[in-house]
Amino acid sequence: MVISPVHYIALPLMAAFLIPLFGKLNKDLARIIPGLVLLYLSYISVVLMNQIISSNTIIVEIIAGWRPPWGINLVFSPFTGFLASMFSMLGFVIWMYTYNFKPEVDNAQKQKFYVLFMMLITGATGIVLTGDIFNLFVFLEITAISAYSLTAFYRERDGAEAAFKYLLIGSFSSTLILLAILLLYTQVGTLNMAEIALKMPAVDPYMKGVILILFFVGFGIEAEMFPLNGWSPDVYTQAPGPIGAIFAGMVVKAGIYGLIRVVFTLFDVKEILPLLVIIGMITMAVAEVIALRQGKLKRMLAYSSIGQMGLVVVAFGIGTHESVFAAIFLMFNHAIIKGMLFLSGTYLVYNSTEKTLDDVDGIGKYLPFTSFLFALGSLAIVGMPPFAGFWSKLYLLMAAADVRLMAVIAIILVVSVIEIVYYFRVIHRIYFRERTSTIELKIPSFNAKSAMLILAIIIVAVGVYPDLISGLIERATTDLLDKQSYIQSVLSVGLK
Amino acid sequence: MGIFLVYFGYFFVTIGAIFLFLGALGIYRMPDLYTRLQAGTKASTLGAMSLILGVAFLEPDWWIKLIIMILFIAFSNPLSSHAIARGSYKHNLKPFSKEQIDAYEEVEESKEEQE
Amino acid sequence: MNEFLTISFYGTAIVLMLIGLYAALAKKNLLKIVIGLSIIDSGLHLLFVAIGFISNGTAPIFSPEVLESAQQMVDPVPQALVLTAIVIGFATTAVALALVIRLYKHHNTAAIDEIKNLKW
Amino acid sequence: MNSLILLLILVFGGALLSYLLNKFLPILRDGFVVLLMLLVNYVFFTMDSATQIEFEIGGIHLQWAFSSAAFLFGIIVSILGLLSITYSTAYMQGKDRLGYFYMNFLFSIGSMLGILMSRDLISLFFFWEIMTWSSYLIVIYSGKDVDKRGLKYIVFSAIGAYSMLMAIVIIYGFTGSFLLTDIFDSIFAIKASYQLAIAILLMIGFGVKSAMMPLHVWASGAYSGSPMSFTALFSGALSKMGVFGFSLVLFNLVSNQNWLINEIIAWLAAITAVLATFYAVIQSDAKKLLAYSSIAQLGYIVIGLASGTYLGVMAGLFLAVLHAVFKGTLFMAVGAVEKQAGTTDMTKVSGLIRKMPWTFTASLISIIALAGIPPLGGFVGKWMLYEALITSDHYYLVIMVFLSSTAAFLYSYRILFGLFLGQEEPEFAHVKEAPLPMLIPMLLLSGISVLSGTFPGFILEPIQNAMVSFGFDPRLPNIEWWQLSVLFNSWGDKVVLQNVMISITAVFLIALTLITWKGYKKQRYVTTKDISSSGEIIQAEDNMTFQIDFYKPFERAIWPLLKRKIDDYYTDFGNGLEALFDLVKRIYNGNGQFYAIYVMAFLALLLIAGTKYFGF
Amino acid sequence: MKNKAQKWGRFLYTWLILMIVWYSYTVSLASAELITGIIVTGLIAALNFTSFTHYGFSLFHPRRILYILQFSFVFLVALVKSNIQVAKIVINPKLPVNPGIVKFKTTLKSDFAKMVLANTITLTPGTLTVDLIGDEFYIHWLNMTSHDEAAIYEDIAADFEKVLIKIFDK
Amino acid sequence: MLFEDYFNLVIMAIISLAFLLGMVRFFKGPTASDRVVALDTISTLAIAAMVYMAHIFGRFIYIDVSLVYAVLGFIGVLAFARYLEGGI
Amino acid sequence: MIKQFFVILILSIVGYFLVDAFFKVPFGEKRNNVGNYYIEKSPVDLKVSNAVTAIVVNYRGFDTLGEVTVLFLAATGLGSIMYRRKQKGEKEARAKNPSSRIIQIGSQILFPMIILLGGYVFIHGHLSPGGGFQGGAIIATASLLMLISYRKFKINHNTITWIESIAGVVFASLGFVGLVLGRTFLENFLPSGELNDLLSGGIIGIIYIAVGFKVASELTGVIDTVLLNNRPEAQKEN
Ligand code: NA
Ligand code: NA
Repeated sequence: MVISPVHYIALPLMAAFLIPLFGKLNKDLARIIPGLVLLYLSYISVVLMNQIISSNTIIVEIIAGWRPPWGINLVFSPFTGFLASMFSMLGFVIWMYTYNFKPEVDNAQKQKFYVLFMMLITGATGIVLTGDIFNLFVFLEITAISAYSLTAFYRERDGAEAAFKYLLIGSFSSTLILLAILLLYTQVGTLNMAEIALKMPAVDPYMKGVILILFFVGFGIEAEMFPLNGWSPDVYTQAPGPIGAIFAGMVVKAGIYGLIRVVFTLFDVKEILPLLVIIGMITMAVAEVIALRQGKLKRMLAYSSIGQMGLVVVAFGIGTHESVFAAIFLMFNHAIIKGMLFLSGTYLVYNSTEKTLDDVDGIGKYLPFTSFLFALGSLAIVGMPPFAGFWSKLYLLMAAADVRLMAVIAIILVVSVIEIVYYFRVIHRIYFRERTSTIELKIPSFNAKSAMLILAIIIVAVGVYPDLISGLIERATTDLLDKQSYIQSVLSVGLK
Repeated sequence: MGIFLVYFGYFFVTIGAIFLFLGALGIYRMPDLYTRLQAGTKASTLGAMSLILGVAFLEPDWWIKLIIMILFIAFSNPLSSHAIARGSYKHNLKPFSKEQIDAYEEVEESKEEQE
Repeated sequence: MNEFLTISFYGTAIVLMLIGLYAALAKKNLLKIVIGLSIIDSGLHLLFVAIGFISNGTAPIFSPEVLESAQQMVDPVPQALVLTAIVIGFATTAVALALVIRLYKHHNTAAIDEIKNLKW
Repeated sequence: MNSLILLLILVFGGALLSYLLNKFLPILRDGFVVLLMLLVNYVFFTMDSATQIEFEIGGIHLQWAFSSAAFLFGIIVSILGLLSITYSTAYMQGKDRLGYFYMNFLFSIGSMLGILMSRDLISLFFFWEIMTWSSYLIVIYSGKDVDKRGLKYIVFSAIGAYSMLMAIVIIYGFTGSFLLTDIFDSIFAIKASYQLAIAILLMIGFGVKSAMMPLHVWASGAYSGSPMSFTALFSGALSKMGVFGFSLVLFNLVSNQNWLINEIIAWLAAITAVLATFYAVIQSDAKKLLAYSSIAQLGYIVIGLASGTYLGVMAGLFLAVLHAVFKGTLFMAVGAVEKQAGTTDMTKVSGLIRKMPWTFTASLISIIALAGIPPLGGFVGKWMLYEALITSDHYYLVIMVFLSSTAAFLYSYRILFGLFLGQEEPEFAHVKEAPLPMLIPMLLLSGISVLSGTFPGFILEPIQNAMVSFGFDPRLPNIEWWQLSVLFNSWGDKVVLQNVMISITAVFLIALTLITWKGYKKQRYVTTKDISSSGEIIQAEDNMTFQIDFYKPFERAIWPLLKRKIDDYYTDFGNGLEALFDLVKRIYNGNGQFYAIYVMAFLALLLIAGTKYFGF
Repeated sequence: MKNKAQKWGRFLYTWLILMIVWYSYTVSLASAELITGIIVTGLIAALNFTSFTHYGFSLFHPRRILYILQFSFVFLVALVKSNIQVAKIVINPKLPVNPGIVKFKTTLKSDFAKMVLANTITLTPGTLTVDLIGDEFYIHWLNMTSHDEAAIYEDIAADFEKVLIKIFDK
Repeated sequence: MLFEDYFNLVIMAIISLAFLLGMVRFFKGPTASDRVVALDTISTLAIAAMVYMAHIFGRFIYIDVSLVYAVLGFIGVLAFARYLEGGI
Repeated sequence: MIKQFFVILILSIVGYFLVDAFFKVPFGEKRNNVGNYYIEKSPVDLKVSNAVTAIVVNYRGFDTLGEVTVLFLAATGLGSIMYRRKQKGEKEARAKNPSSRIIQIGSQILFPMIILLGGYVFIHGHLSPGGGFQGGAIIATASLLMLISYRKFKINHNTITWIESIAGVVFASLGFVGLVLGRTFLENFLPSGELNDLLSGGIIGIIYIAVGFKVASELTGVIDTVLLNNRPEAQKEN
């Protein structure tokens, strides 16, 4: 059997179906399987990325033997492949982290956790890989439903409240996207994204506008754009820690991907780009400002994450090659850095019910490793050199300067100051306050430590030597912006 | 023979439609839940059965399946009416004023557990 | 005639969606909100079916008596899509109901404006 | 290997190694860091001035080399680095987390060298930020109030850094390059308004590090709160990075026509000098006093640079070097007092002159240099500054500088008196002279102070080289450094100091010896209780040491000026912002239905707006 | 109580009935359909025959079939009568009514028979089965004509029971 | 139009009218039980209508739909009724 | 009140645009591009009479795999949301009072027939309007009937797990068989048979049977979970 992109989806699905069964044979099997699957997917990521980069092609995989546009196809290109690989690898790291995460959780419940966990990753991967707009919707729902369930995972928290809000808004999102797909189908008579892109110029501008707006709002919800992001701080706060990392690292990324794919490939309407910039700025400003005023650690991270996504949206909205490059770099950085912040932050407030900032006072002495990584992540996320976050911010600013968006630069930098204030406030608490809380601390397991360490190493390595990743991102950028080659590679594939 | 079948068909369909309508009218017009049940169930059951029977005459190839449907309706409709009546009564929806005879009341009051 | 059909199909579907939207946006009770979401879904599904419809169309299923009537068959794609959409809608509703149950147990109320432990 | 890379590897690698050493072989740590810095000095001073390296990272072209200006500042960094780290080995004895301390110490030194060798703005910013967080990590290393003080430092640094970054990307947007050489060529093509914006942004960036008003509020806390051994470097070298930056801005990044920028900078610097001096005067903690004094001194330096004249720039750079020397010494001395006596509060400590004579001597020399009393370097620098200002018709600035210099006498005296003179308190009876690793750096630096007055040539020569790289023509006579001194030569036809200096120096040296000697001998030892009080019984709360409220009258005189600290404005501003942010927070009111309404309202809005956008 | 033969009988009976149902679903005699049907119905029958029937093939006794036909006739007549009455009531709702819930004791033994009786009562004029507890039927009666249990039984159930008892209980 | 078409139209009209009446009761209530009764009737009407439409379109396979609908409707009503008596 | 007004305002704007957009879509005039293709090709290529089924299970079979997953996730998610550690000695939550005897007897008769109907619907998914989802739903409804009728009716979740796992794996494995045979994922590798035959459509029938089982077991599980947790005994929060 040849390695192919469909493995990203089919294998985890199969594994998910098997987990409950294997769980009956051996209680550890349920949590080992996802790790194996994600490890394998990381491996094929390397193989496939290598393949497309070295041969300078795109893999278009046909499903069920029907060539596009009759059947569904997967597109593994530098851009989608990059994201899929990122999801798999990050997924594996987070899996390591979860391995001994809450030993007290029942086995039956653990099985469910791992099924949902893996499906969350698979859904996000499917969103980026699929070449069919309705199939994208299906994967979006897979992601969403796993996300709702995981948000409400712990009974003792207010997860159900957060999950309900998420579900309410998420339903709006799927309704709007579905409406858009429906209208789109009436206009172009196909669901294949390449063919849609091909036929789009002929579509009546009014329809085009309405459909685009529906997509925009629909995906905007998943991409945490203001004012569509009411759900997200609650969800980040209530979901289990590693799931927060997945939200930041993958789910939101997949939402952004949908938005970008629609705007850049399907519609290719330049008029919407300023809107992206404006909304992105507002999102960022509002979120960071609120993050500054948070008394709870996870909620602060949540708002910070929203703010970062605003930045990504701004970067995409500028729309030049350089800014898109910066945007993808930002996505990557946000995934690893915010991922690590969630992972380490979770242990800082592990047993606390309220998870307030007071709980981390003086914790640096007791959890030196975790605290150090959290501090490192903070430095990185605010864009301090020599950490990964520096480069993406710099590239974005350069791109903005290229097109003379001085106001954008100014706002980004002002917001960065706010970011520094609240992150350093936490660092201060960690290191320079006396610990007053009597809550029992939880020492991270070896797996959790290794997971966090891996991310930290990537953060520093990319920070010191960004060329590690910038070549790939450059290819991804070119791929994303080259609509014609996307259309051509998909539609020229023929098996039947 | 064929034309007779069609006439039969039209006849039963007409009867069925009328009774379906009467059933709905009963649901609409009758004063309280139990009388609505009494009126609605019977008329619509007969109406549906009759209409389907009519279709069976009109489409002779289909009769086997249509008979199954008729049987199902005859079997299930009274069951559901009964269920609604029982459920409503237990939901404290008494059918009439106190003066009237209510033999079921004592059962309700004793609330004996049984299965 | 066609205009009448347009209005009755599209119109009903959109009105259904708006009713659902109203329930989801304005009703306080969680359960009513969930029902509102289901109604939105129903309207949407109806729209799907209406989109695929062609005048005097018949189901896109070949059976011995209609082997030749491919011309009259409605577009099967929206129907296939709506099948998926229905299942997804069902799944969402199921999860939503589960959440409502848990919220109700936890807060002893189903009023959405009283379930605000998470804010700001 | 390229010696620039070698330098960085030495320092940064050494930093990590020192952390590990502290963990596994703490006994070798002190020796290691000193040796490392010696090595760094060796590499630095033997480096070929043409050494450079160019490379590309992340698609950005970078270039490293020491310009002669950078080399001048590099001298400060490497020498002060070596001395302060030597000092640290004794000063930090017995404290915990020394690995952390030395690692960040070395990171700071390395990042400063990195800043100096950067010939492109990205490297500059990169190292600038490393300098920021490494110094920040030391600022919060110990002491009380770290929350506030650290946060202030990091916030201001962040504001500065991001202003700088904005300027950098704007420059990039116009010139398409980060390389200084490219930018120098094309900067003049930028519109004046953008130039002004760039300059202001960069000034904010560099102004924070050089503690220019009103960006100075972090400095007193950060300087006084860090371990003194680091403060010596912090105030002496790290703040000079701001000065270095100013020189870049003034001479390389804005066109000469933009006199406005120079004026703005000069005046801000002057205000800084005056106000900071006043603040210094009213401090009762020696560390705080020195901190404010540093701010004031940086003001002079910047005035000199901003004056833009040959003599002014030379004065500025001269004072910059000198400030590193004497302020480094003073912080070390105060650190020594702190280490030996346990406090630097001048209302508590007193009369240490007998206990710590060498420390006192070093302090005395430095104070003289600081106060600009002839014949030490401070005087030379100030004189040049006055002359530069007068000849360029900046009379008001002269008044400001004069005002500040005069007031500087007050605090100079106070620190000497407060710590070393006056009554000897019994509780400080046990105090001993500082250990050698602390004394040697102080005395070496004092030596430089003394030399700088008599042989300013050894500093002026590299300064002149630096100025050439700023575009000035060399004006110093072409002679050996030792010839360029008050003893052996005149330096230019404008300044006729020679005779005056010689005589003053002679008198000064004699007086100094006599006063110290006599004072030491004839001092009468009394206790606090030994005071005739005309029949009244002294209560404990009666303040009988006049070290408290030392300059009360002066304070009263300047109080209206200082009443409302700039700090408070920032605080009010911050509070106002926070209140506003809290309002923003209300958007997320917790009701999921509202969030859904936001979604639909947004959709409706977009649909309406769409009619305009898409022409439907 | 039940011996093996009885069990087999009930199973085969269930299978047969389900097979008939299957045929009426598929309306096809194609071999693939039939084979599939046999397998599927066999499986379902195997799982369900115990609760599906207590009689097995005995229900196919010719005498019983005759009685079933008779019952069907009685039932249909009642149904039509009922509907005419309903039609009258619906068209003119002011007809005097005297509702109440009455009870009577059935003589039927088998569950299935009781259920059939209940359904029949529900479908006949003016009566609606509210509950069945043990042997006692509780009936909502639209137009009560008597308060005496025996008379009630006579009015509501007797006609049907006579036939039903012959079908199921003998 | 043939007689057959008129006839079909009339029958469908009658059923629709009945449908409408059922809907009125459904929305009017006033009790939950009334709504369930209305629902029950409506579902019977729908079954009949579906069967008749299958006849109009001449498509046997539509009967399957009505059969399934009958089953689902029946169990749905049972569930509601059971809910009313507090038994779920 | 303000809220209601605001919502109505927003909805009228959105409604206006929706109506405006959709009324521009011609109603009932022509089929779309891909729709035509499927109608023409599915009886020829796949020998599947139901074009919808052909699309659902083959042309867009990947969607259906996703759909099955969604349902599986809903069941899992529901389980995890509703999950509650049983207290010591806690009894199974039961309905308050028994159901009507008449209904119980009726259910016994109807149950196998409804199950059979469900089976029929998913086995004939490619020939009739049915399919795996519909058939599965019918079977789940049959379980609902039993749950309504009998307080003590117990769903064996172990069995459900087995069925849904195996059915899911069968679906995915059928996909992989295509890959293993050197074709594409989910490609039909069986002979297509004759139109309107039960054994037509290649793997479509098998997939729909798997889907039917999966859906039936999942929905049953969902129903049971919700009912169990909604009963008074389960109301007490732990
Ligand atoms: Na952030
Ligand atoms: Na003193």
